[in-house]
Amino acid sequence: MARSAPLLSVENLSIALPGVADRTHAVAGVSFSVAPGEILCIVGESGSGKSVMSLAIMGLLSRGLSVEGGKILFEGQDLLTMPSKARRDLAGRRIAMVFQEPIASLNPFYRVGEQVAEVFRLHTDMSNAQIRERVLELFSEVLLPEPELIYQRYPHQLSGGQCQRVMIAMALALEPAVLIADEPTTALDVTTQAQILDLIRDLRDRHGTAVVFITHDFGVVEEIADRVAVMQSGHLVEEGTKERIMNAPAHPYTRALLAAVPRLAPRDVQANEKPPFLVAENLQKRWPEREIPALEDVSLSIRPGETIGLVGESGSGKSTLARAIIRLGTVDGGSIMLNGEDLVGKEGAPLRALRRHIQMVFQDPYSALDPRQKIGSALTEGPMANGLSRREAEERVRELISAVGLQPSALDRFPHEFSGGQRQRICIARALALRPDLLIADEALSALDVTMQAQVLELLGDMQARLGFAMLFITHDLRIASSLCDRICVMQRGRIIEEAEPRELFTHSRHPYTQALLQAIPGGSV
Amino acid sequence: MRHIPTIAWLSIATLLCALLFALFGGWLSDHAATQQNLLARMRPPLLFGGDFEFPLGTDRLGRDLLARMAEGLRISLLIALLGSVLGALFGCTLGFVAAHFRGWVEETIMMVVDIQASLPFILIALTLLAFFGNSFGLLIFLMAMFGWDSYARLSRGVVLSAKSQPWAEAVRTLGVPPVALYLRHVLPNVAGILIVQLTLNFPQIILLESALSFLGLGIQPPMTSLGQIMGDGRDYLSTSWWISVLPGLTIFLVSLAMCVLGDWLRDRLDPALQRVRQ
Amino acid sequence: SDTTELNVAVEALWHNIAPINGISNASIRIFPNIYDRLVEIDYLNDPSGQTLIPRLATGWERDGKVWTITLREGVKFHNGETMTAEDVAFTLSAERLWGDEPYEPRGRTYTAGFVRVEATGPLTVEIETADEDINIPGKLSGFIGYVVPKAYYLETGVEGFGQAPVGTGPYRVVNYRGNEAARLEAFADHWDGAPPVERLNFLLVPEYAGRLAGLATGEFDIIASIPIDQENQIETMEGATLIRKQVNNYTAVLFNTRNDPEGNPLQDQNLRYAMIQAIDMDAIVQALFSGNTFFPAVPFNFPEYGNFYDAAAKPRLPYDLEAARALVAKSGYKGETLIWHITRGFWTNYDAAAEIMVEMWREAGINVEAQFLDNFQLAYERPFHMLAVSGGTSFIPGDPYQPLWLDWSPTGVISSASWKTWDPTERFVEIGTAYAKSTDPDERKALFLELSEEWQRVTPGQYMWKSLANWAVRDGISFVPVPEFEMRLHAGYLKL
Amino acid sequence: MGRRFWLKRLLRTLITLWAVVTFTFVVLRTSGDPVVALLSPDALPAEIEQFRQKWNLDRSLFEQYLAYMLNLFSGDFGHSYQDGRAVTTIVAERLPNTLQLGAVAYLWALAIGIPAGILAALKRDSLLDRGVMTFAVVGFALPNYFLGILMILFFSFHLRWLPSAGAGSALHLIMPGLTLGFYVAGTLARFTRSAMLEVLERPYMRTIRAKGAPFLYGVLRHALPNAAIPIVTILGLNLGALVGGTVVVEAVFGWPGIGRLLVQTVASRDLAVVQGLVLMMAAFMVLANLLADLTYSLIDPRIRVSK
Ligand SMILES: Nc1ncnc2c1ncn2[C@@H]1O[C@H](COP(=O)(O)OP(=O)(O)OP(=O)(O)O)[C@@H](O)[C@H]1O
Ligand SMILES: Nc1ncnc2c1ncn2[C@@H]1O[C@H](COP(=O)(O)OP(=O)(O)OP(=O)(O)O)[C@@H](O)[C@H]1O
Ligand SMILES: [Mg+2]
Ligand SMILES: [Mg+2]
Ligand code: NI
Repeated sequence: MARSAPLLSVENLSIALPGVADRTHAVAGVSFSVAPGEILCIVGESGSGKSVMSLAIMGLLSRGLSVEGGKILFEGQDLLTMPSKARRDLAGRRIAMVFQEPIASLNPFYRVGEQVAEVFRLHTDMSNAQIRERVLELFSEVLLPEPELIYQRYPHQLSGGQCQRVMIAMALALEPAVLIADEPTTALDVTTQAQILDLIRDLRDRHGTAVVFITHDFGVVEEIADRVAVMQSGHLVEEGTKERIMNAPAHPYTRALLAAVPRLAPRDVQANEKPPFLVAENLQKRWPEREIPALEDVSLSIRPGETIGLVGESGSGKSTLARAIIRLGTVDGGSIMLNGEDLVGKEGAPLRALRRHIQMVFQDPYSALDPRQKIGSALTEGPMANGLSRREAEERVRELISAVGLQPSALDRFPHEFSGGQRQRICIARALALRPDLLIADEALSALDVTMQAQVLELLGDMQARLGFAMLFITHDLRIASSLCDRICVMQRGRIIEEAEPRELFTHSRHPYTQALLQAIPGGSV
Repeated sequence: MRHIPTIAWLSIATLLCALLFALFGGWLSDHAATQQNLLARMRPPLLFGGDFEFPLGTDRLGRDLLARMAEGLRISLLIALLGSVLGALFGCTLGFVAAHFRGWVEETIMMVVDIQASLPFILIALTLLAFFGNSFGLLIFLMAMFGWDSYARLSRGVVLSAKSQPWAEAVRTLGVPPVALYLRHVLPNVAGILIVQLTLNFPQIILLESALSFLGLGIQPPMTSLGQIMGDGRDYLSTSWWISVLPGLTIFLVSLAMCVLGDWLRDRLDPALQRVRQ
Repeated sequence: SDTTELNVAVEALWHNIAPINGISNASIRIFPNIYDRLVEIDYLNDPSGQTLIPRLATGWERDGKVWTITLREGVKFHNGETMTAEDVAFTLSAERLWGDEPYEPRGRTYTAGFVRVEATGPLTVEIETADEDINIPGKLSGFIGYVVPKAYYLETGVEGFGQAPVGTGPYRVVNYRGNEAARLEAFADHWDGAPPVERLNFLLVPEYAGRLAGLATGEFDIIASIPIDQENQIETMEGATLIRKQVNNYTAVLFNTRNDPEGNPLQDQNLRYAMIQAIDMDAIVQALFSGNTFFPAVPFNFPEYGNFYDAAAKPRLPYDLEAARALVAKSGYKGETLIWHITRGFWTNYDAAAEIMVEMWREAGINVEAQFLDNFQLAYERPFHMLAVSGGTSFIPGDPYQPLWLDWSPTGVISSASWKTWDPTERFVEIGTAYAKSTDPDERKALFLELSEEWQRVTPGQYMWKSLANWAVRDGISFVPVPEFEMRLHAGYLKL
Repeated sequence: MGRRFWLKRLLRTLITLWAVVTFTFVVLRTSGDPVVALLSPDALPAEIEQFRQKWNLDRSLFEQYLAYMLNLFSGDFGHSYQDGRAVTTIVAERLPNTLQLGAVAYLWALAIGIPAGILAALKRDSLLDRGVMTFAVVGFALPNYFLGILMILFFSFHLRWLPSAGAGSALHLIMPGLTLGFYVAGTLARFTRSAMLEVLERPYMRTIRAKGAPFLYGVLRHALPNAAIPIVTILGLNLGALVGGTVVVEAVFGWPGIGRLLVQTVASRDLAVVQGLVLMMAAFMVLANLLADLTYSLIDPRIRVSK
């Protein structure tokens, strides 16, 4: 596709960070441009400056951040030097944005319909009835069910995905010339995500909208991008057409990113004839004032050394199940037999003794460690609480810390002195220090960027090979599940609707929901 | 930690000065705080016609205000410190207990908190002091009771959120017993917030004590406190203003410094607070 | 405007203004404006306070143990009733004051010796006493002489009466709120003619700053209780003058001479003597009152007692620190802390004086801890070694009967209340009984001296200074203060 | 947050009030005998006995408590020991004065505190902000009786502008009202500022700017309603400070309100009145907080409209 004159171009944009941060600039000398009808995907690790840059384009930098230099040209005019009234007139009408945190970005005080209608009120002189009509139309366009009802709802009455769609509707309301979308589909399940991507493509096709699309998901890039820009620590390290970036990346960082993108490659099953040591049966759980049960008749058994994947839409009960097994949460019914003893109903010391056999790695490596405790102490605490002497515990920990690829000097440092990937390894070490029989990983990778994900995944495989523990691996990424697990359980609405070996699941899935899930994996066909 | 604004420095300096004055101010004077000098009653301070014998003047019994202020400040600070620390201990313990046990224990504790909060505290203090007679012990007890509810509420809140933090759950799954969890992990993490509350509670206690002294129910002679000196001199404000104004000013400055410091600390810790809340 | 109004800002009001049940320093101030006495001390013509003049009684004469009182005709109560001998007889009756269960039990103290009170005619009342009593007219110039209307009194009961009293006085109570204000109005039907102002308000303003400022802004015409140290500010203030008056009342400290608390060191009289000799009371009074009042070095030797007063009398226990130390050594005192209960802020400068005295005692090696308590209940609660009190001296005008015998006799409050601090010695009772009965002036004086001597031998306390009352008055207004806490704001005393 | 919540809330309120009644009752009755303080310093035993019988002080504590509770249910708060009038009458006489004073203080605190807080938040770190915050901290740290006496000396004694004590005209309200409201105004300003700042930092404020709305529009229509939610709660709590403040301020200005009545009756140990007052103040506070909660839940859609 031949490029027409750019509609929006960013030239040498630099945005300084306040003094306390770990680098001087959130965005350093970034330049790029988008033409009408073009979709530019910006990818890059978390914290690389993608959101800050897009907020700068909107003129919405928060306090403490300021543009240090550069230009942002829209239709040839520099937005940074434009009088504020003129710039206000562009905002929402010609340039619109979908924010990263959809729920927080809606005012809890007003009905969502009103909030979308406000865009029309501010920029057009349409009548109230017309506006309402238009908003309802938009709501159906973004696939919100029952637009009439949704119109009357407050943000807190909508799910994250619905809020995100409201935000998208708001951004599309006046058919802007430029749409900036900051991870607009993260809160959506894969099926809805696919539809929203269609919608954006459609908008581009019909109105020639220029789209800046921020994402960390290469699947999405594959689906939607015309061109791709890669950011790392505030710098734009590489830019080019999708084809070139995906197939012939020039910058080492881009190469590393792409190499780490998980592939859908179902693993071969290893024969495992050992009797299961953990058997959960008929687990029931219902949250108060919830209609859909979080767990309904869930049964699961785990054999020593095997890896079970747990996938399913958001809110289907995966975490609830995991927490029930490790007894962080309670269940309403059912039993969890661990080596012949029922975990359900145990409290205090007996529970602590049993729980030693099960350990967990949490989703967010940043909050899973006590910020005021040194790593060494965090690691020895568990073994010591379970009866090891300090010396034995320290010995075991020293072994482990090098096994997870960290220097022994790490033991003397505090959590904030590590990167996310390193922290996640520490968490794994902490869990393994107890020599558990089962390791539960609840979305343990989702907070990490793809390169780190790959590292941690490899580490888990290694450790499992060495120590022989079983693993319950919760993820929403079917590609990861397929490459790691011996068995995959699919959950929907609190039930395990299908359980199969990976290859079996991908080729002969029986349940329509599973099929829909597989269909919607972005950027990939089996 | 690195950028401390001037205003915070100023408050820290003020508080340090106050502390030094309370501890060593007596040395600056040749007179004991209770020593009376009937020939030198109501002497004005230096610069207002006074001399170096009584740099801050004297009161209606000819006692040296410098010595008295040092003594009074010491007692006021002591009361405030004891009161706020005891209150914090008591309140936090209850807050922790409520957050740990949940259920009816929590309900009961929070109801007591509500009851306390629903009564203007000065009513309680006034009534108890008047009816039980005044003693230092009762006064300290009352000062500790004043504000325990906010510690309880606050600590319950932060403990609940800290408890639901992944790291707290992680520590639990390691088999660490609850008491160790609270003492070793939760407490250090919420300490900042509680310290901020302490800085807010502290001046309030000084003010409460001085209000009680004004009503004649605070510290009793021969012991003295700033509030008492000030209440003592209030009839002489139009003639011997210094008796009342100097301690009043000191109360004001100390409270001000503490408030400013507290505000600043809170602003600093707020992001941390929000992180805990999430 | 047409109505003249006088606003008096006072530091305290009492919740009850019944003439006996409501006795307190704060209510005494108001009494003479609401009630009239049968007999009154004429301070206008004889400031020494020795002259009695007729008020509601027009004449009185004694025949042995019986006094016959003749009443004024046509005196109206505020409720329109006319005063009769019945009312007066009821006022002084056993039913109200001295019977078995009287309405106002404290009346007993003031009616000691009464055996019969009777209305013998429309305007005559007879009072019969157990022994001959020459001082009945004097006693009728006190609180028991305030006449109350029988019917109304019985109808409302004592409590109700204390809230909405009816008297024959120059002002009628419009509204009485003990914790806010007493609002009075001129009583047009007063037998002596209407008083000088049409409205008289006593307003409660506890803060001195408030009273002072109100005087400055003209809200108040008279303000009471100026801190002694602040008097010269009033003296130099424009538009106001200071009125100061010594009052027939002395502050005192009582030594607890009983074995309660156990082992009370003050049972040793040497220690009591030492405590007296350790105090430079003249210096204290000079410092705190700038010479506006004085310290009676010899107890009961008070100038208001005319013939009984001896200006040249020498004190038994003068200020002498060395002597005091020696006495302490001689006594069995081992440095125990003596607790002194003081009702906070009740008497001008008492608290300050106490703080000074504690220091002086310390010099002599005696440890006293002054405890300032909020009310009399707390002050009267045992254990204590010393107690702050004050005592009036004018129950019988010109006669030391009240401070020496009324208060200290076996039925007196100091020997009979729950907080009693002494048990009168046999000798004291013996002399006292004779003194109380004595009608011969010379004999009475001799007995008084003997009684006082016995008291001083024991020294169960110390009389400190004569109380002071002071006021600031707006220019254009003046009133004649009397040596009592009362404020007479009626004709003759108040001038506009 | 449905009916169950309100039922629970109501039950809690009742228990609170019951606890307050019982607590004050027990504390007051066990703290000693009110007789001597009420009668004159030299009341005689007979007088005391008479008094005791009259007010049933000779009965057992439990009997007294039972009688008191029973009377409470019939709306009888007892009678003053001092003047025998019904507590309700006495309070009713004083209450309007305190309400008047409280209303003036509160209104001016609202009128000054909230706008000042908003302005300070909008002009964060400016001179105006510093000024407002200084004012607020001064209000917080200056003992109100001290302020009161200074005002009396300045405005009444020196300038002779304002009456110094008592109630009566509108002029009388000015100084006590200002003094009483100062603390609250300070707290409100501080609180409003931080509530406002927090709201201004919220992502949804970014959204409204992204829509191209003028600054003031965003503040008024989006920030303010959200900030109002926490402010309403603090308004309820602040009433407590106000009620507590009346105790001191009424004493300073000789204001015939219930704060001063409390000090007076506490000093004279008029148990029934003290108890009635404490109970009424507690009831008032509880009610105010209930009201604040109610308002809160009415304006906050997250509570008003549950899922
Ligand atoms: N308001 C702010 N104040 C200070 N630093 C900030 C602020 N907002 C962002 N930063 C910092 O700027 C850098 C870039 O952040 P940005 O939000 O743009 O990352 P991102 O690429 O969008 O990451 P993610 O994929 O996690 O959304 C980060 O180091 C971040 O900590
Ligand atoms: N503490 C809670 N209170 C009420 N409902 C809850 C609570 N925790 C979870 N739920 C609800 O229970 C259901 C299952 O939640 P769960 O966290 O197990 O989902 P999940 O499968 O882990 O989803 P995700 O992929 O988004 O993490 C959801 O509907 C969720 O809203
Ligand atoms: Mg971002
Ligand atoms: Mg989950
Ligand atoms: Ni720095």
